[in-house]
Amino acid sequence: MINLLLFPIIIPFFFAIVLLFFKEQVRIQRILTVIGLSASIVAAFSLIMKVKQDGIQTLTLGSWPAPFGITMVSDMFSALLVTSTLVITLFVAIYSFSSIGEERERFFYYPAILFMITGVNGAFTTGDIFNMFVFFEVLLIASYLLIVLGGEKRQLRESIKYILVNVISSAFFVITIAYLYSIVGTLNMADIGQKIADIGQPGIVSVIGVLLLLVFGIKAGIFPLYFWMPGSYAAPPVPILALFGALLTKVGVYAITRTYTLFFVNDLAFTHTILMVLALLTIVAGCIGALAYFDLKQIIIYNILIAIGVILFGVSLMNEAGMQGAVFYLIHDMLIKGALFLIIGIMIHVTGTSNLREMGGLIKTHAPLGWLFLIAAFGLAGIPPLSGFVGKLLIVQGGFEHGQLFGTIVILLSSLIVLLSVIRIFIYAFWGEPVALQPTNRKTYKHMMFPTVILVALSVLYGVGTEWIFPYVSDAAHVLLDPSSYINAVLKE
Amino acid sequence: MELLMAIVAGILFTAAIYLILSRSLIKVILGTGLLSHGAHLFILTMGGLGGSAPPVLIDGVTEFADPLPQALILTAIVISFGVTAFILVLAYRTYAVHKTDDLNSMKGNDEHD
Amino acid sequence: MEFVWFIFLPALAALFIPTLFRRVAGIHTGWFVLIIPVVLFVYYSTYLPLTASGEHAVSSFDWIPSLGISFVSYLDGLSLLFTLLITGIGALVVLYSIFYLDRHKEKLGNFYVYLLLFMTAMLGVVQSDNVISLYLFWELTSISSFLLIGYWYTRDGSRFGALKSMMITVGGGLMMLGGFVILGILGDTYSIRELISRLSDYSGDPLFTLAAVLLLLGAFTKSAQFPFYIWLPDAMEAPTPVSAYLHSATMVKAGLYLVARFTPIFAESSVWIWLVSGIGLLTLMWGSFFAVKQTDLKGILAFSTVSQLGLIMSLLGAGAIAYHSDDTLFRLAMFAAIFHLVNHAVFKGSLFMIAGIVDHETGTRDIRKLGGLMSVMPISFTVAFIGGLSMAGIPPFGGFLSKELFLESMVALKHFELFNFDTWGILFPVIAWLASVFTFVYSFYFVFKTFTGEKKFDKLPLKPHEAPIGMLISPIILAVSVIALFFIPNVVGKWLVAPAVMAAQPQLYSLPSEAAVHVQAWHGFEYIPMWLTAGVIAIGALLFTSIKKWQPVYGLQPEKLSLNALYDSAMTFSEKGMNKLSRFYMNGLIRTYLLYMFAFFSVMTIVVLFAKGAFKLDMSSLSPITLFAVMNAIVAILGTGMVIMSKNRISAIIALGAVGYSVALFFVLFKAPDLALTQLVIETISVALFLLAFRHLPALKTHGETKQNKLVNGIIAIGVGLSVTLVALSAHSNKLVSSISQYYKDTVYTEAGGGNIVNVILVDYRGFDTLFEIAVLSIAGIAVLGMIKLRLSRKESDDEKE
Amino acid sequence: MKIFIWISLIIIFLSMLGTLVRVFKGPSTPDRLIALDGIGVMLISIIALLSIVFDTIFFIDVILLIAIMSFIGTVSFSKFIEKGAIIDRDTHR
Amino acid sequence: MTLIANIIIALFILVGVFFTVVTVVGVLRLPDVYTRAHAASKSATLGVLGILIGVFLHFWWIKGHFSIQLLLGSVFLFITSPVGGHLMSRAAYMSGVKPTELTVGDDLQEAIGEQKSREED
Amino acid sequence: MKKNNVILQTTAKVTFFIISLFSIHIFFAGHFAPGGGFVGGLLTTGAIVLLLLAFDLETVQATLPFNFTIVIGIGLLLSLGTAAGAILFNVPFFTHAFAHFDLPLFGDTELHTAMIFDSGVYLVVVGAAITIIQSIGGDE
Repeated sequence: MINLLLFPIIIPFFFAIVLLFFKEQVRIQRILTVIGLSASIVAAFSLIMKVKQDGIQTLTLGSWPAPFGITMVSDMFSALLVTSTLVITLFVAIYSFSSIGEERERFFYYPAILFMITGVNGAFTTGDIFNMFVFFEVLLIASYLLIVLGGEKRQLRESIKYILVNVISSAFFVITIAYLYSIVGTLNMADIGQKIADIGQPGIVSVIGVLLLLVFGIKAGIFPLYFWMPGSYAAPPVPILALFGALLTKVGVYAITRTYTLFFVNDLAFTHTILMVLALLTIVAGCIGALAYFDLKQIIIYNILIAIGVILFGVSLMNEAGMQGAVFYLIHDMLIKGALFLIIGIMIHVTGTSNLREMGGLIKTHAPLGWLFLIAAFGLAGIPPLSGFVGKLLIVQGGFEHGQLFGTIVILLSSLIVLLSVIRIFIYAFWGEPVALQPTNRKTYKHMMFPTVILVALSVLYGVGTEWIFPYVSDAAHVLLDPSSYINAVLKE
Repeated sequence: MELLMAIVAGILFTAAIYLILSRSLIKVILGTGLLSHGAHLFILTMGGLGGSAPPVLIDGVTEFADPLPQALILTAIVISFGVTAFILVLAYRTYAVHKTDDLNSMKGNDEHD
Repeated sequence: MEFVWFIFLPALAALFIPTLFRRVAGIHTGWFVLIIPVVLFVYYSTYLPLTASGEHAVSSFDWIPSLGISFVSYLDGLSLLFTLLITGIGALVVLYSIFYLDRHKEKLGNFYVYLLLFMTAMLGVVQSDNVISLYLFWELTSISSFLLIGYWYTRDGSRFGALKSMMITVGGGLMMLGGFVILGILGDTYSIRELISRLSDYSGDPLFTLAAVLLLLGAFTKSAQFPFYIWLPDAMEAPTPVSAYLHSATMVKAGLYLVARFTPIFAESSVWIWLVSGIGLLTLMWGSFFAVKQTDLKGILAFSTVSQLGLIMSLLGAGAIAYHSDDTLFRLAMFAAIFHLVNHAVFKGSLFMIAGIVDHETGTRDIRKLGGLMSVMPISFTVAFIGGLSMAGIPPFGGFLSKELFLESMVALKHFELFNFDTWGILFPVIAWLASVFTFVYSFYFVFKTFTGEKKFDKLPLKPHEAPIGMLISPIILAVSVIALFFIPNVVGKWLVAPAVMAAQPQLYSLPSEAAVHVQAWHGFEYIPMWLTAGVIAIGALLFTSIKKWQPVYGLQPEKLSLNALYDSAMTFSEKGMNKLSRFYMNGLIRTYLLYMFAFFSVMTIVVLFAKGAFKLDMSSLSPITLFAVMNAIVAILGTGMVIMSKNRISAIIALGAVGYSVALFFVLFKAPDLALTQLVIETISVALFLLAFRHLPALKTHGETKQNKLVNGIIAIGVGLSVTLVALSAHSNKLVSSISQYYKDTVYTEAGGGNIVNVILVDYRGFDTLFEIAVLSIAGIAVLGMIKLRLSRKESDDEKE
Repeated sequence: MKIFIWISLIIIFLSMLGTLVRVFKGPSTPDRLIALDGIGVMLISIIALLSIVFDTIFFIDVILLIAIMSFIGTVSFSKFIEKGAIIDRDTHR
Repeated sequence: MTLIANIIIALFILVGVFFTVVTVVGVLRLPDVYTRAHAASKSATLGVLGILIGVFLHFWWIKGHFSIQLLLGSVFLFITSPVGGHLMSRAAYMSGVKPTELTVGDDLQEAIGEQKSREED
Repeated sequence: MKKNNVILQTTAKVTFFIISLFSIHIFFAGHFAPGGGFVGGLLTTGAIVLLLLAFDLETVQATLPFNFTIVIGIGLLLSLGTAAGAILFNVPFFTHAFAHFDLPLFGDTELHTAMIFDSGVYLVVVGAAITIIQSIGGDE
């Protein structure tokens, strides 16, 4: 099965296409979605096993030799991300059954999700910079569909911002690829890495590094390119928000990580310092936002920023602990953000508002939800033994090893702000005098709880079971730190 | 030639961004149109403009223009077509719902309670 | 069986509590809970002989061995002492709570779950040898404390106090984690024992001091040292059993434990010694002084706890000096610290319980409303009297002994000549003495204002009477212990204190008996502390009797300058200030956001371009300029200008179309027929789409854009245009590697079976791109369909009309 | 012959620029449209002549294409100017 | 032979260029939309046809390539160009662009008026 | 006012066929000369747009009774299927195969799986573009 690494991309794609034929049959769509995602998950897991066993998997599409055709590369980093993406999507899809509403389901909600996953997984897997652009476009246009689906007033307004920003970033992405092509004459990422190393990364390549950082930074939401994000992400319904928050920004982070560990590794003092400074500023910006709002969605959205800052800080350190931490934290953040968004979705469903000031005393009526939220919140803040801890520990360790004392302490303090922001949700929404609630359907509530609980449980397991996961993370970090292994696997030298 | 083309593409970019920054939704869309033109020209330019024949095999011709950027542009063109169509519809739907095409009146910072 | 699992016993038991609470309604859930600490207390007591002989027991289980993180139960003198305090006082507190909390009114299920979680956490903190798992339990104590303080979650004060305590202690914990990580890096291990044994390898490292400071931040926040103590008074919103347990006897001692535990490592550092002893003393003074200001019974106790913790902290600091001085007096300090720690746990526990009883039976804790309770609550009074006098350091109670040791150590500090102590050392005994005076005052204030004096029963919410016997059992047991400590100090010293001292200073002793100090009440007349104590009693009594006269002094401190106000304003700033700040730049306008982005983009690009000296213009590699291209360029630029200038949308579209066509012509000129074809068709269809959509769009309006805005837009746009052009030129001039395209030219016919290279690239070499590019198109198609057909906002607007 | 073609090309190009003036000046939209149509036609001429200059047949498709496209463009513009809607749902209504 | 061919080709192209120039003069100088439309659609068509035929002949005679597309293009232009002109003029009229002062009569006005009144009946 | 579109409609009918023919030509030319699925599909779209311009949505819908969303699906399946066919032979995804045949009518003809892929592209382009245009045109 040399095509194994393609399956997590192709299967969702196939099912997305098939779903187009069942536009009106919502039930069939749901079933097919679950089948498709489950099949992809199986493929993704076997891919992880395969990578663990045999090292980096590559596939040159169309049997063309490496730099000429498009190469798909699955190292542990991308395999892990692909798998977590699929897992989160599965639960979000199940969550959607009871929360998104049939109208949306009939208008290509599930195909759009599957298309988006195709794009996300493709971006994670591809070994070709232009192909990455294409996958970015796939996931973007699918996300455009999702963000605007339903055409509510606020959605439309925010979609314009979202789309505008992304169109611009795509344009810049394309021209940056063009610049890169002009200099190194190739599109294959391994080949680019090799050639940049050969020519010793002249200044112009560093410029391109910065450009790429900006391009991907728009998607990842780093400072000062994140401004569009809080408003736009808050517009669509919660399941979509969960997917965006958990996955889309991570694609940007992945791209930055990949390029900054494969291409621009010959002038670390310059490129990675910029990355580090921006990462720290992102954390600060995220902290400000996370404290500034009394809106559930906003608080969690700003927490995405903080997480991204933390991850990129880990990446910028370029040492083992930092990288392991970044990889670990990245996957943690995908899981926990997905879970948190689903939880606040339930809270919004129950209370009918996302304004914290209008909530209160939910613990009395919805105790399990409260405890679930608290666990997720502590996980987010990196309280051990939950999932956020080990990643942060490693990043902190890497930071100190790197001698970056100030930045590392900012990272530590950011945890406190994260905790404050989410505990505030807990205190306002779950504690306090209960407010009168609209009667809601208990059954829907239960149906929404089911995937949420599993996702939280997974994140807890991810934290507690670090020892099982760690070898994989370690492998991923290893490849990231040693670009030659990636290059060799692709170019088969 | 590349010098000239880079400047032309740069001007397209400048104009596009100027339009995108304006308040009228329609102008913004026009801007995105120009933006993609500029981007495509950039790709073409960066591939080198010195090709002496189209990259199609024909007897007796051995020097071609670089085909790869062309293929990339083709992909990019189609993608921007899809996106443009989408934005257009989005724009008029927004106009229909918001009753204005003034981006300044679509502030939406209501989260700042 | 590995005894590391016993740490988790309470947490495991907690799993069953909610069920028990719901199913077994007839019996107070506390009775089931009580079993746990009792069993544990008994179990751990069996290790006493082991530690008393200077040995230790270890049991561990690996959590993340790859990172060297494991759960270790390391029982030596120090950890066993704490373990017994936790389980022993825990048992008493649970017993007390059974009578304090009503099983019908209260959510006992939650309460005991939190309490048991806390017990696990605390056991973990004191028994962990691995710093990471220590940190884990440390945060768990913060969390369970948060939940317990917020137990009555509908009260504003509870929520406020819970958040405050959590923020401060977790924040400190995070800093401590930083310290741990540094230690881990320096010593290449997370095990405390190994860190101690490898000390010489890394103690000179510049990061060593930072680690010490970070660690102390953790200890100081947890142990409510100045200026972090502010959370403790607010934590008194917790049910009284919780205050007794967490906020006086155990959790707040975690910081002390930490300092004691890490003394063998950081005693090297002068910063450590100064900070620990200095901050400790400051806290002692501060806490004891402000305790008299309080009017809430638990508030007084909270401040007294703060001051007592400061006392022990300063002793620990002095104890660290033992590493630098052979003076046996400094060895005394560590002993005194541990001994006072035990004393404090016992007497403060009893006092809290009495405060709870008073609250429970009279309905108020406001000392201004209380008085003369002695007549109706004689047993409570007796207990309070014993505890209070022990706290004041008056014989014949345990507190007296340790207080004397404390004064002795502080006097000794005066003579210490390292680290500039010879200059400042004199301050130590002076402050210590002053603080002792105030300690005396607040102890009396607490006991006698409540129980003696004028009876004001009519002002009380409830009619006061003696508490039920069940509630009194625990305080009585503690009160008896207080007395016992005075009479058998050396037994306690031998079994508990000396092993702990040895564990805290392992390099100094090889056997616990060497660490033991013979404690005695009477040293003779040459003994300075004796005279100091006498002075304390004399001045203290004077101050207490004249308390009405000088208490208004406290009013002089403006409320705004207090640390609490600082915290409050920080919290307000974090809500309102951040909101304001965020509002300032997040104005919801896409233009603003884009301006930030573009400005950043162009500045960044240009700066980097020139900073890296990357700008280069290589004229030699340019291809020749052709006339048509120039003309076409003019057309394109004119068209572009027209798009910007046009006043109506049709001409704008025409101009856009013209630009599109000129781009197509460029494609023709630069030998790209496929592109030209595609561009032409797409341009036309796009124009048709624009026209289609215009039916639904308004005419072009400028919306009164100001000149200034336009100017800014223009500048930014030019900046971006300039930067992309400059980069393009430099990139072109840096063609360093030849392109891979030659391969396509070579293989297109033979291997791909085609002639049009571009098309073959599209469907074969890079067919994958194409596959997903048409996917993009498809999604755009269905997206448009969905957007037009699905209109949930229509309902919305209908609602508005209605 | 080459020179002749070049000269023709330049003349046509200049004509195109001249027509472009009309596009700018207007004054009415149909004026611009007509001019644009003219430009399309001239573009065809240019590309036809360029094919001779470049000595390639691969641009000939472009010629037909421009013809088609400019027709479609013209029709849609005129319909838009005439009615404001270029595609009717149902002519019989 | 080639010379003759070239001369014929050049002739066609010359005609084409001539009409193109006429077009541009017309478009620039004529007074109103309708007259300009007239210039644009007719002479431009002629111009392009001339050039297309020239080019067609060039490829046929000189290069030996019989290009159907070029012929098809000519035919297509021949069909559509007048229609386009018609549509544009109509659009101009309907959108209310006034003809020049020199216009003698306006038949369409009456026709539309008649039609309107018929519809109103 | 009744619309007088006879001239346009007649022309449209004629040109529709010219354009369609041309688009098919362009589509098949793709592998050796400029053209291919994209342009072919877009041209066909152009032809249909012309019909839409000349007539109206309903008439065109009656003439070309396809659900264009389904066309998109079929096109995508076709393309994906061609590419995924390689999986069956356990060669890398997207590996094409081609061979030359001597067909009676066409002479030496190259049959290439890329052609099937390209026809998928063609269908998708037509489907998507028409879906978009129909939706916008049909929007009130």
